[in-house]
Amino acid sequence: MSAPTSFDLPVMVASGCGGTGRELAAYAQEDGLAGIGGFVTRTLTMDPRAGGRVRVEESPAGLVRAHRLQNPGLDRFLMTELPWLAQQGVRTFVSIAGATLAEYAEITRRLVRAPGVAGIELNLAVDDPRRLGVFDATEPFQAARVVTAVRAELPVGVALHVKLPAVPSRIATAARAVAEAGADALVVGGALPAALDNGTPAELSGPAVRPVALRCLAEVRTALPGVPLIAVGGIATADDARGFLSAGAVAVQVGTALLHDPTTVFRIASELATNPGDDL
Amino acid sequence: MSAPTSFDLPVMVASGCGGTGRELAAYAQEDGLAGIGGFVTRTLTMDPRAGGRVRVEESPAGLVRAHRLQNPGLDRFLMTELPWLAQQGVRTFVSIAGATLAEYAEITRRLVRAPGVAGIELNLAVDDPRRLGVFDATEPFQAARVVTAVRAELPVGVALHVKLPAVPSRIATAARAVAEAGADALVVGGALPAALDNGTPAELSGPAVRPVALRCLAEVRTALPGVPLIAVGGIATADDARGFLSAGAVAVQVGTALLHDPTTVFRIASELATNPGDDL
Amino acid sequence: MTAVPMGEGTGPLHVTAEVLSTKKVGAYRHLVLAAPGVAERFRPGNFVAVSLPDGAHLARRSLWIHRVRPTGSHGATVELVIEPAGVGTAWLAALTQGARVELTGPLGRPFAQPKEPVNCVLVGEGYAAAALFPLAERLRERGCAVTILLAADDEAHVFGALEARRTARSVSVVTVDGSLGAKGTAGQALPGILQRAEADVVYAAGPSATLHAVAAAAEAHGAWSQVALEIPQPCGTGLCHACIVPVIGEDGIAHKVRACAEGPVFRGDRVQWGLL
Amino acid sequence: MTAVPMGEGTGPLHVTAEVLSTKKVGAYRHLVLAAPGVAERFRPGNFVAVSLPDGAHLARRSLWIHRVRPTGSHGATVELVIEPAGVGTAWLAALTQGARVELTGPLGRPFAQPKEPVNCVLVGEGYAAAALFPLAERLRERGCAVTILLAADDEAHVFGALEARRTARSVSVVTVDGSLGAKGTAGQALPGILQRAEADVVYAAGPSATLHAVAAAAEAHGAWSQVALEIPQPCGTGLCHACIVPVIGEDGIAHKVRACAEGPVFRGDRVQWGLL
Ligand SMILES: Cc1cc2nc3c(=O)[nH]c(=O)nc-3n(C[C@H](O)[C@H](O)[C@H](O)COP(=O)(O)OP(=O)(O)OC[C@H]3O[C@@H](n4cnc5c(N)ncnc54)[C@H](O)[C@@H]3O)c2cc1C
Ligand SMILES: Cc1cc2nc3c(=O)[nH]c(=O)nc-3n(C[C@H](O)[C@H](O)[C@H](O)COP(=O)(O)OP(=O)(O)OC[C@H]3O[C@@H](n4cnc5c(N)ncnc54)[C@H](O)[C@@H]3O)c2cc1C
Ligand SMILES: Cc1cc2nc3c(=O)[nH]c(=O)nc-3n(C[C@H](O)[C@H](O)[C@H](O)COP(=O)(O)O)c2cc1C
Ligand SMILES: Cc1cc2nc3c(=O)[nH]c(=O)nc-3n(C[C@H](O)[C@H](O)[C@H](O)COP(=O)(O)O)c2cc1C
Ligand code: FES
Ligand code: FES
Repeated sequence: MSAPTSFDLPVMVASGCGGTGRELAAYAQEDGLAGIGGFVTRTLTMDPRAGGRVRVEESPAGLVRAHRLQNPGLDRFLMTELPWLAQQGVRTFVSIAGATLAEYAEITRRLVRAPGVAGIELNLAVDDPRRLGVFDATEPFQAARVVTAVRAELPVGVALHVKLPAVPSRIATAARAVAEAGADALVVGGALPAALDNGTPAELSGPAVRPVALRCLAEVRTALPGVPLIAVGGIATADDARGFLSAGAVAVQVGTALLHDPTTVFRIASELATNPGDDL
Repeated sequence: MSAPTSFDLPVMVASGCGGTGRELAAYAQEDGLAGIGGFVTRTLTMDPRAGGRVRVEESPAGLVRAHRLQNPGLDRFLMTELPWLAQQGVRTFVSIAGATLAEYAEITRRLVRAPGVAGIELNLAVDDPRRLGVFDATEPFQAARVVTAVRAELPVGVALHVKLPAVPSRIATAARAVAEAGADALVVGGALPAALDNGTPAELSGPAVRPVALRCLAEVRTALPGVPLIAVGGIATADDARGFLSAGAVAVQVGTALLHDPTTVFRIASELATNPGDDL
Repeated sequence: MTAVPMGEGTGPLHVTAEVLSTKKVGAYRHLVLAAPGVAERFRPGNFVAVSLPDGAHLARRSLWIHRVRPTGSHGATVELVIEPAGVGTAWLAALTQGARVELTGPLGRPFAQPKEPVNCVLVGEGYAAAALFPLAERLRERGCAVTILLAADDEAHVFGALEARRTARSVSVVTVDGSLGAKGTAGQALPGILQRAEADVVYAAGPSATLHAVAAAAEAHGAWSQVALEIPQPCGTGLCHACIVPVIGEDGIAHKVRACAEGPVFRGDRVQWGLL
Repeated sequence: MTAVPMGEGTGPLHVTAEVLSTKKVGAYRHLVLAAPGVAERFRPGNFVAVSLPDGAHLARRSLWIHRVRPTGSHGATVELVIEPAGVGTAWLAALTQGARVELTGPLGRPFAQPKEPVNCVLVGEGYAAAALFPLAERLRERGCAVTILLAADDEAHVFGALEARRTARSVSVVTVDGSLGAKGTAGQALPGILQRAEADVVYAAGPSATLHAVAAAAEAHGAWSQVALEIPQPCGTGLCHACIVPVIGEDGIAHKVRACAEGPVFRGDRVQWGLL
């Protein structure tokens, strides 16, 4: 396992919560988006997924989102989004999901040929992958196979982060499998499988889920003390971030909080830079 | 499968959220606690569990609770709590957890000898059962074994409800196993494994978890359209209750909302009686 | 038409605004806010996204900027028109002087304005009419002939009838119940008005059904239309991709774009109304 | 001592109270509330549990009832003394006249009062002193000699010094910084006061450490003590079992009881202070 990512800037934008980057940059401080630890794109698939609009409802202290992996597809991303991010010097992590192991490898090959990719975030946390036509990595050995397939295509210097489903009772086992298969860091926490008011499958995110994310972190931290962990789920203040960092995360991602206030990620980053907290 | 419970009063008190019953009765309407669909006790074990205090922290729109199954044990419950509930005519469902199948059977035998038990709610949703010294029913076939063991001890007229872990990706399989083993109704939704700020394992409840409970209900409803389902998780208003009932639950349980306002369960019950909603 | 791109120094800001005054206007609440920098960057058709402060509601509430005005003491102010409809708008409507409001703005692509002095018809339904007044002023400054059609369910929901008469050459009002102006809807009244005004361009703000009718009437008349769409916008800032509008691009190809970022103002003939 | 059981018609109520007035008192905010029925059922040592209305904070906020008073127009009123310390107390402290507050009360077992006219010392630290004033009045009515000791970090946090002088035969004040009264803590001052007062019973309200010191001093002196404990109370109503206090029961056996339901007033010699 190599660990090409440095986490000296420990605050990142969570997958799918920063638009194409351009919109968020309007709220950045001097260094722009390049001034924070990283920008994770929304999850990309080989082909575009229109799949209706992302439907978002409010729930108490959370947002519930039915999405069907809506994204412009790899080509359009490489053409219209990545170049701007690269030009701005953003540490871009491209989140991906594939239908097969071969597709995962193919997406990776094409991504690492483009300049400006700091790393790949494998989204193995897709809720109900079969329904969405994505390779089912729910079982740890299948998750490990995806990691192996992608790892084989990665040149030195491009990091491999793996986002795991936020199921506390199972996350440690999944974490071990993907770490052994060669992940550089694990993204733990994240949205929870939920439903819109009308019953449509959806994902719950925001401060409501924070205690679950903290538990996910604790489970993996205990099982695998040596593996770098990136925490995500409900982080909205510098204190929240400090809580996850002192619980053993090397970095945190900020998602839903940005929808409520687009300056959050920049404020947290600069507050942490000024005052990292007791334990850090 | 027999179905001795009638759900014409579709609102119950969730396990552990109504004190011993006496405290809650102060806020009831004319009929007292007997006027609602049921009162589920906190989970009882054969022996008392002192295990430190229940520690409760606030999280956004939720409460996080580290509990270690604190309870007075079966004897003390039978002596000091059940008689009052029986005398008041409360439809009491006793929530239980056991260390072994034999203990489950023994607890059941002793409970059904006492007057006033309308049903048993098997708590198979204990977070991290091994740590708490409880029979590990995480695997569906183990859950089914508990149901079989308890079912064998139950006379006609005492209902068997089974509370399942709120893991949307696995709940349908667990539900099928316990339904086939003889559960009369399933309790779906409930608290989520989480952590206190300091990392201690705990459970998240309250409105924050409602969209997850709704998903759990949808998953089981789709897989097992014929099985009576009791929904729990984040219900705080009559509209919330109507949402779960129109999504296919036969009844709902109200928990954390009672801590915020002890009249909630009675208000929801009377609002539903007056105006059950479009689909009912 | 000139598209107005968002350049450096003209992008949106996230600020804590202060309520300077608040008054009832028919069924609505009219708020004047000190929102440093937001007014200065405003163009007609922009909106603000407000954050609720309770910790329980995370989605933003989008509101048209009704007017900006330079004032002595507070820099320029921003004015909003609120129809209390749910928790967020009720909260806004109940704010008193001195209250603080977190908001982001100005957001969205503004109305494209004609280079030549042409005949313009502006159609506003309910509170959304508020978005058209700053546009009407700019158009008048450019020498355009401005006709305004205000529509609503009833008199209390007609916004800005008096103000319209000060700005526009001609003003019509329609209400569904006939309590003010002619009885009817914007869609029913529009074809006649377009003809009388010899309209070259139609601008509209209101519910989607009305905008669809406006776009159709404009097309039938042979005028350009620019419609300001209200699609639920959880973030309002382009981050969440939840406010998708299906459009036909300049290239003739169907795209899905974000109402808050690529809109909320669209050419009426580009929106795929049937797929909305 | 008479224990005061909660019988029919004397149990707690859940009501929407209205703020009648609010004023600053030193470091605290003093609220007068119209809370129908709550005042009528009050006994000294009771508290109320307040619900925050924002939807994000679910745990109750417990507050001692400082005083109840019959008034003309609103029935009896309930008075609270708030130290702004976090989100809930800051919200309460900022409420203005006419605001509504959901609360449950009166809650908890009150102070047990002596049947005979005995010598009583009342020790109150910070805002918690507020809980002792109605008790002082009842004791005086029963012919008890009442001595009051008020303690705090500094002058601004001493509550009720003036009022104490109206009620008690003798009043002492101690502050940690010496800004009012003698310099020191309640624990330091108490032994001397107990002797001078020839105390038979000691009542106390304040932080646990102070209550522990009070209980120890009372025991050393040979007096009964009754302490009003503040344990975090998520519900305040006995429902959640999260406010556990380890005590030795009348039977000599260790029990875990709920502060809000079996307390918050306990006999000082029954509390297992080391396990708190
Ligand atoms: C670009 C734009 C401009 C707007 N300008 C104005 C204005 O100037 N004055 C005004 O009164 N209203 C305006 N609205 C509508 C206003 O944003 C919604 O009525 C408001 O968000 C509803 O929030 P609520 O909390 O009051 O209602 P709730 O029903 O409690 O809101 C629940 C959720 O649904 C969303 N939502 C509900 N209705 C709408 C709606 N019609 N449009 C968008 N989101 C909705 C809310 O944002 C929130 O997420 C505008 C909407 C858009 C998109
Ligand atoms: C029986 C009793 C009577 C009280 N009487 C008064 C009074 O008359 N005046 C007064 O100002 N305060 C009183 N308190 C303390 C008051 O309840 C807490 O300061 C308050 O709950 C803190 O809430 P917050 O939102 O301001 O602080 P936060 O720190 O934001 O509260 C966070 C959480 O911790 C709990 N909490 C924090 N501090 C305490 C504490 N010291 N005791 C109990 N729970 C706490 C809160 O209930 C909440 O769940 C009393 C406490 C108890 C138990
Ligand atoms: C609007 C939105 C879009 C998201 N899109 C993605 C996505 O494409 N891929 C992914 O892995 N996670 C996605 N997520 C999940 C977030 O990356 C994050 O894991 C989750 O929301 C929990 O963090 P938060 O509570 O800070 O939002 C999305 C979340 C939101 C709110
Ligand atoms: C204070 C408290 C105690 C609880 N105790 C138990 C328990 O003993 N057994 C159990 O099965 N669930 C217990 N629960 C979980 C509730 O029964 C319920 O399933 C969960 O809280 C979700 O519902 P809610 O959001 O309405 O609270 C407890 C919850 C709370 C808040
Ligand atoms: S509302 Fe979030 S992208 Fe438009
Ligand atoms: S605070 Fe809930 S039982 Fe005491």
